[in-house]
Amino acid sequence: MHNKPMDKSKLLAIGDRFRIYILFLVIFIFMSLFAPRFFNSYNLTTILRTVSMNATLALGFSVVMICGHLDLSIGRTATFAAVIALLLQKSVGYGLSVPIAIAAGVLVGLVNGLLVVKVKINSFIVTIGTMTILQGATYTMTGGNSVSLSGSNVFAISDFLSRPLLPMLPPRVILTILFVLLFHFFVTHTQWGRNFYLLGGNKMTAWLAGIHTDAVTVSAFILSSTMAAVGGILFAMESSAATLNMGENSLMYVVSATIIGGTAMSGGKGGVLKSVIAILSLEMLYTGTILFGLGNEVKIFISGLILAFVVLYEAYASYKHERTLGQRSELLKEVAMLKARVPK
Amino acid sequence: MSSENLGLALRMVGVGKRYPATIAVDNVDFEVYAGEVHALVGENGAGKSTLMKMLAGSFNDYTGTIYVNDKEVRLSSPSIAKSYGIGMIYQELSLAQPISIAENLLAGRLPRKGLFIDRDKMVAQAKRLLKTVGLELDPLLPVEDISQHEAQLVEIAKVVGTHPCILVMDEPTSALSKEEVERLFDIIHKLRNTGMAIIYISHHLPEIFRIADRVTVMRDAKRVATKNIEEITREEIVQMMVGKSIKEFYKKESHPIGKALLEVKDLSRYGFFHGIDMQVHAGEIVGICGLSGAGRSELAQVICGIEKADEGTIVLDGKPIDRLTMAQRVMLGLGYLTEDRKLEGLALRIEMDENILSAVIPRMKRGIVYNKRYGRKMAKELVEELTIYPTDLNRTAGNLSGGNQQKLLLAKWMAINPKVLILDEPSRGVDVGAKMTIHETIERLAREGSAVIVISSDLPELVRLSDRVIIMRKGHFTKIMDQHECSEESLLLAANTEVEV
Amino acid sequence: MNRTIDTDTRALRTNRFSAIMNSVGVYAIALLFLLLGMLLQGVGVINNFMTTQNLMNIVDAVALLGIVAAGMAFITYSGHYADMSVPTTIALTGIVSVELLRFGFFFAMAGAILCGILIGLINGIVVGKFKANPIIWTLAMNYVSLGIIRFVWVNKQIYPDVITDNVRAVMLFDNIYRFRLFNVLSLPLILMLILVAAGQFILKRTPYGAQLKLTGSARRTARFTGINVEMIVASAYVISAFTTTVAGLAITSLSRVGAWYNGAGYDFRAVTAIVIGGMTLAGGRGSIVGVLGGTLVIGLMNNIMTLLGIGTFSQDIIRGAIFILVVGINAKTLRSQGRDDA
Amino acid sequence: MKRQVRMLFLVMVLLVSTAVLFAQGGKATGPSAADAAANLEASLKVDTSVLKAADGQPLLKLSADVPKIPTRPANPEALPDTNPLRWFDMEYAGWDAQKTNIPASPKSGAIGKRITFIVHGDHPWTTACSLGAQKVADAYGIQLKVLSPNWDLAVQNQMIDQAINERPDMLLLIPLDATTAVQQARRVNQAGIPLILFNTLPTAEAMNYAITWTGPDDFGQMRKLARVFADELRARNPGAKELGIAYVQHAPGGSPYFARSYGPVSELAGYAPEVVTLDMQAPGFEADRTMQLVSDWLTRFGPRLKGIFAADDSAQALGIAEALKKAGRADVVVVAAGNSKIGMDMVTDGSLFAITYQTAEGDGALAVQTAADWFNGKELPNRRNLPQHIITKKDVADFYPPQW
Repeated sequence: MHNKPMDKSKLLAIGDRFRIYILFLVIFIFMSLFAPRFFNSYNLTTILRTVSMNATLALGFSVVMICGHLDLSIGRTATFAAVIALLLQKSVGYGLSVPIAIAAGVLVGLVNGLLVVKVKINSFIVTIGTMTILQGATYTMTGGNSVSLSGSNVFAISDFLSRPLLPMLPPRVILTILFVLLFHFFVTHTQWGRNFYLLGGNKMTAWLAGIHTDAVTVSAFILSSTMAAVGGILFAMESSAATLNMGENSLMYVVSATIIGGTAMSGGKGGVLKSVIAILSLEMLYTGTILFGLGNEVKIFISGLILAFVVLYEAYASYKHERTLGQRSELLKEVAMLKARVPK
Repeated sequence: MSSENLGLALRMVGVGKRYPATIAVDNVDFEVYAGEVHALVGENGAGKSTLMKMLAGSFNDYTGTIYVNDKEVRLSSPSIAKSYGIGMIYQELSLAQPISIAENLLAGRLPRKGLFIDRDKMVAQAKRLLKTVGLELDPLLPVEDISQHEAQLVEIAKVVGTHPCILVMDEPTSALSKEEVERLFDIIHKLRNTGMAIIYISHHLPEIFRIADRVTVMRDAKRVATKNIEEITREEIVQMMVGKSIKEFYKKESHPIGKALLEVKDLSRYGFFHGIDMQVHAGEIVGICGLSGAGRSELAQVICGIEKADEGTIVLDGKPIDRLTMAQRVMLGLGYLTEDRKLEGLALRIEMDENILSAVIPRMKRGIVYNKRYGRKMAKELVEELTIYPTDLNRTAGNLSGGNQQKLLLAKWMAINPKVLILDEPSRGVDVGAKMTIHETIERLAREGSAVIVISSDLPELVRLSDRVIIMRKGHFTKIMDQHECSEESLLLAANTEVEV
Repeated sequence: MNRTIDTDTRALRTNRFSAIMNSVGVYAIALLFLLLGMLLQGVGVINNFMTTQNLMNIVDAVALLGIVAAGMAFITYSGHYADMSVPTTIALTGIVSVELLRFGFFFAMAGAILCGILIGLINGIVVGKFKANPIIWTLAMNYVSLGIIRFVWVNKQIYPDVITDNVRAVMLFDNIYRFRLFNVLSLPLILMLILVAAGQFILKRTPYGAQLKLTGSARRTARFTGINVEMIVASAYVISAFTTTVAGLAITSLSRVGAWYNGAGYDFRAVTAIVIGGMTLAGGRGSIVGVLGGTLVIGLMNNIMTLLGIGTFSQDIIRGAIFILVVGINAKTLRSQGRDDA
Repeated sequence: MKRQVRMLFLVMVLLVSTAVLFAQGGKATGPSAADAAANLEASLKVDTSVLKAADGQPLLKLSADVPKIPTRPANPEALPDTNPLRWFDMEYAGWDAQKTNIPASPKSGAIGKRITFIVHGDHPWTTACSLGAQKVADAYGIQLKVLSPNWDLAVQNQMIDQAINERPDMLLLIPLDATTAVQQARRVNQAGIPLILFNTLPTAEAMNYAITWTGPDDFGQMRKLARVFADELRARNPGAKELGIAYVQHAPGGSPYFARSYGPVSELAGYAPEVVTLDMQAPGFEADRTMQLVSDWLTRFGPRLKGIFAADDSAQALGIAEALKKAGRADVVVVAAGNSKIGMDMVTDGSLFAITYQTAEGDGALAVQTAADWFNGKELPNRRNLPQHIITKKDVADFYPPQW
């Protein structure tokens, strides 16, 4: 039972655990070697800037998924918060409008979380509902138009965010990296962060361990909506405008990346870093298709295949696991003997 | 050993808890001294689990007062209960499968260095805890990668590791092998000697007589009596639990044995069991005895068609059934009552009648139309026959007590009118009354000409029911014992003996 | 003992009440909306609400949604949440039917239905046999089939009358949506009613339905009862794919064009109808008639809001809020009856 | 977990070292044509006026009418929706652009130039548009690289950045959104790459950073369509004091949403005051939802509803037609923006009264042609509009076969 040598299955398990990093390196090396103008600082910065929004969204979303829930409202929350931040900026300035917008994000998460834990509606359903409400609210606030920054020096903030501060790293990317590191250490190295895993793994265990499960769940939804809000606001600041459907594409992107990254829908597994690396990998792949001059159809096809493959693989692996659970290794050794004995 | 001098660890005065439809605990007084093992027994639904859940802080709406170490406390949440030093080992495993053993062991109290978790310390602590239950596993392994009995030990280590002053164990041995049970008893003794109060819930009376100092019996949501273990006999306990004399059961009738209904030849599922040969005749009850993990349930699953055999043949009433699906085998009258009634046996969220009829849906149709009313008469009869309570067929199965659920599960397989019925732990975790009904039904089934296989870890049950007992060990049949050779001692010895294959 | 029996009869009564509520619950909500409409009409805020024409409009408008939901409900009932591959199944079967129209109308229909069933079968096998997460897998499937459409037809949208000169085939195709029996009942409405009736029959009156219920509420138990759960789940997906294909044909016929964007939004809308209709995501509870009720509630709600002159944007807010409210009430009632499975 | 941190560290090191190594990445490659003059001469000889679109119309046709631009009111947003000047900033965006840092024409001729052509997303319209662009590009021997961000703003931004990285001779862009176009245009402008915006009108500010804008004058078209609409309404309801109409709007979030509802609203307020707006709704581009909406309108307004103005002539128009047919309301006048096959078919069979002529091929072609003109050193106006025309049953046959 103990100190087993590293056998093949164990190696496979490790490969499985780090598959997203392997995928990342494979894509990175492939693109660097073959895609024209891929491997230069400008392009890499572009990739980092492009993933910033979805990476920010993926952080909170992954936490919700680790808890065993789903938050489909992230895209709309991002738009909603961005619109609030920019609409209010005209009258109260950034100093107030951004905190208000983030508070709006917190509120969305709070409502989602409370509906899930108190009214006990499935999160899938709750967030479909909030998604619809947020869309209506966003459109109502803007009257159907996109919102731009206003003031004397409109571009100051967006220029600051998008110009490299360190080599290759504009503040927006640095911020994103900070968020990622912060979240990573939060979920791996703090009690509260580990509680997300425990809760996703087995709600009963967490509850019996004296963890306030409702508070943990609500906090996950709050984190998700808050990060969505932050991501949306930063994106809008960088583009110096908020459009009404800017977050729309993010949802499916973030969902697929999180799954590909290895966070399981059943909860308790995965990590925020993995989701972000998955987003980065997908983005490199997309950039590659653009650089090779391929159309969207290729991109959609490839990402669909990757997602399908990953889901299928995981399902198959757990199917296999279940079938061989409880097999006795000493009996397996007899099989050869048995086969020799019984002529077929 | 005398424990009074160590003082009262727990005193519950007039506690009660009411569910929407029933009163689960009714004005119960209960005391446990520090440094004693206090057994709590009663039929299913007698209220002992509810009482213990109350202690663990699962309810915030119980009535009455609870004193822990002579201090009045209000146990309204698990964390409050924990803070007063109450630890609980649950009957159903409550570990988070995808999470590492270490984090499960130390859930909610991971060692910290400043804000962050101290990983090295966590691993070291986890290793130490695992050692207390005699496990040497990598603490970073996820729980889903270890076996069920290892997980049960981890669960015990987890609770013991919180150093509770009151430890509640709810059927802790149900998933353990004999060696592991012995180890657990050692642990319990050690803990008791450190002055811990241990509340031990079990249906397994011999265990209680081995380790308990005192015993409290509950019936119908009330406490019946609390006695020192020396002052009471097994029969008296049973009598208190069910309110009737033990003499009424434990008698074996003999009846004629007919033709072979089930023949298994050289059956193997690689890695689980190999080269199984067996014949079961009409009117015969064959017991299969073995430790958990011996491959008993897997064998049953292959015979009934849930899993595929890698080798060998199965013949049912002269007809080879290897190529048939489980549904077809069920149609021919082969049934398998699983050991896990909650996950595999019953659909707890749907109605009783649908549960009873679930295996005979294809038989009940008229043309392409199926209506559960077609089988309602049969369902009603079965409910009466097995004295399932409540009798209202529209209730969901989940609302029933454990014993009644088990009877319901038996009713489901009785409904197929079985030629061969395999019962896997037919009376695990059920009260004496239900057990009696189940045993009577099994015997009646045999009397009426069915072949019955009983897989059980409950040795008295096997001794009482079986015409023959087959000993299974590590995937092989090692010994067959006739009725006259069978006794609890001989079975135990056989199940634990290494035999060359 | 007496006490327990006492409380038991009480539980029995709530149970009977809940049984009634379970079957008519959503129709109570529909009735509420009808009453609201009548009230508003009585006060004079809206007019012509209680007219045959208006009520027909409402059912006509939700016919396509009803068709999709009637099939997808089987998936929800089997405990697998929802079929997120609905949008591209609609698009793909639509495109395939238009593409095959050159070989004649019936060939096109058969081809599209075959194509839809194939998608359902793949979903069913992966989810049924390998137990892939149903939402994520069908989402992946949605992507893959979208990828196939985009790969094969690039950005083209294809028109029936350009694909073929067969005027009769084009006319027949055009009439899938536009045909009206006795000039009143539109074909999609008839199809919806047929599919709902068939669905209700299958779910409640066939061995398959009973086994699906068991599978939906306790999959492992179903397996250990000898039910071929893999087959049962796969057929639920095939049924869903079939009705989705029917809807896909009608939508394509209505828009006279096969394009990759046809069917967008039908996934979430169908889930909404199913859940309002009283099905719980945990599986094994609800009925197709209830889903029809959910669909009608959505239609009524949209109708009243437009008649009131509420703007598109505010409608979204109200729709979302009512959705959460209805589901929340449903969850609460179930829980108060000790059925904690919302 | 430590391994993960190490892995992250590794990735960071990799990326930073890349940055140091390739810091020269996005710098200019510089012009290469030494024989610019000869190239210019050859370029000027290319005649693109003979090119035809798929519908048989000339591919390149400039709008004859030069709009008369009114003076901008102090605060247009304070005006009522019905005042045409309320929409001044959208309608006349860019005519008075204060051009900033616009690169001068190299006057080296269009032949052999590399142009990156970024559209908004995949759609049959886009395919036709790219096709038209390609026709002109082929005539000049221009290398055209077409990119589509699939309606995703982040991806469009990325494509723009990649174009900056690639340094084409010219960037042609359909901005996904009017307001974010400012930042996009500014970025391209600062990188020193010539930029022409086309098709969708951005905000006025974005025009400052682009050489020019080409495309349809959506507001102008809609005003024209509104007049045709009003004339028909009057003809069908002689002497009516009130003509109730309703708008099926475009999806919110872009200039078409405003141009295709408030354009006609403000036009009709002056041209035909008896036309009353009953309701405006945006059901999206789905036939069945539009059908429900229109059915509900017919219930609500009954005979008061005389006309419907739709933002889309395919799915929306089909939904409207179905609803009207069901209610037996042949009297309702329906007009729609767009130039799709379905729209033209519906004009032919009479279920639509009029649609706008919006040449998709011409849109792309004009953009490339304008780029070529710039390379050829021609003076360019601040905006170049496509021709405006309203298609009715009379001349619909001239526009077959449809472009998409």
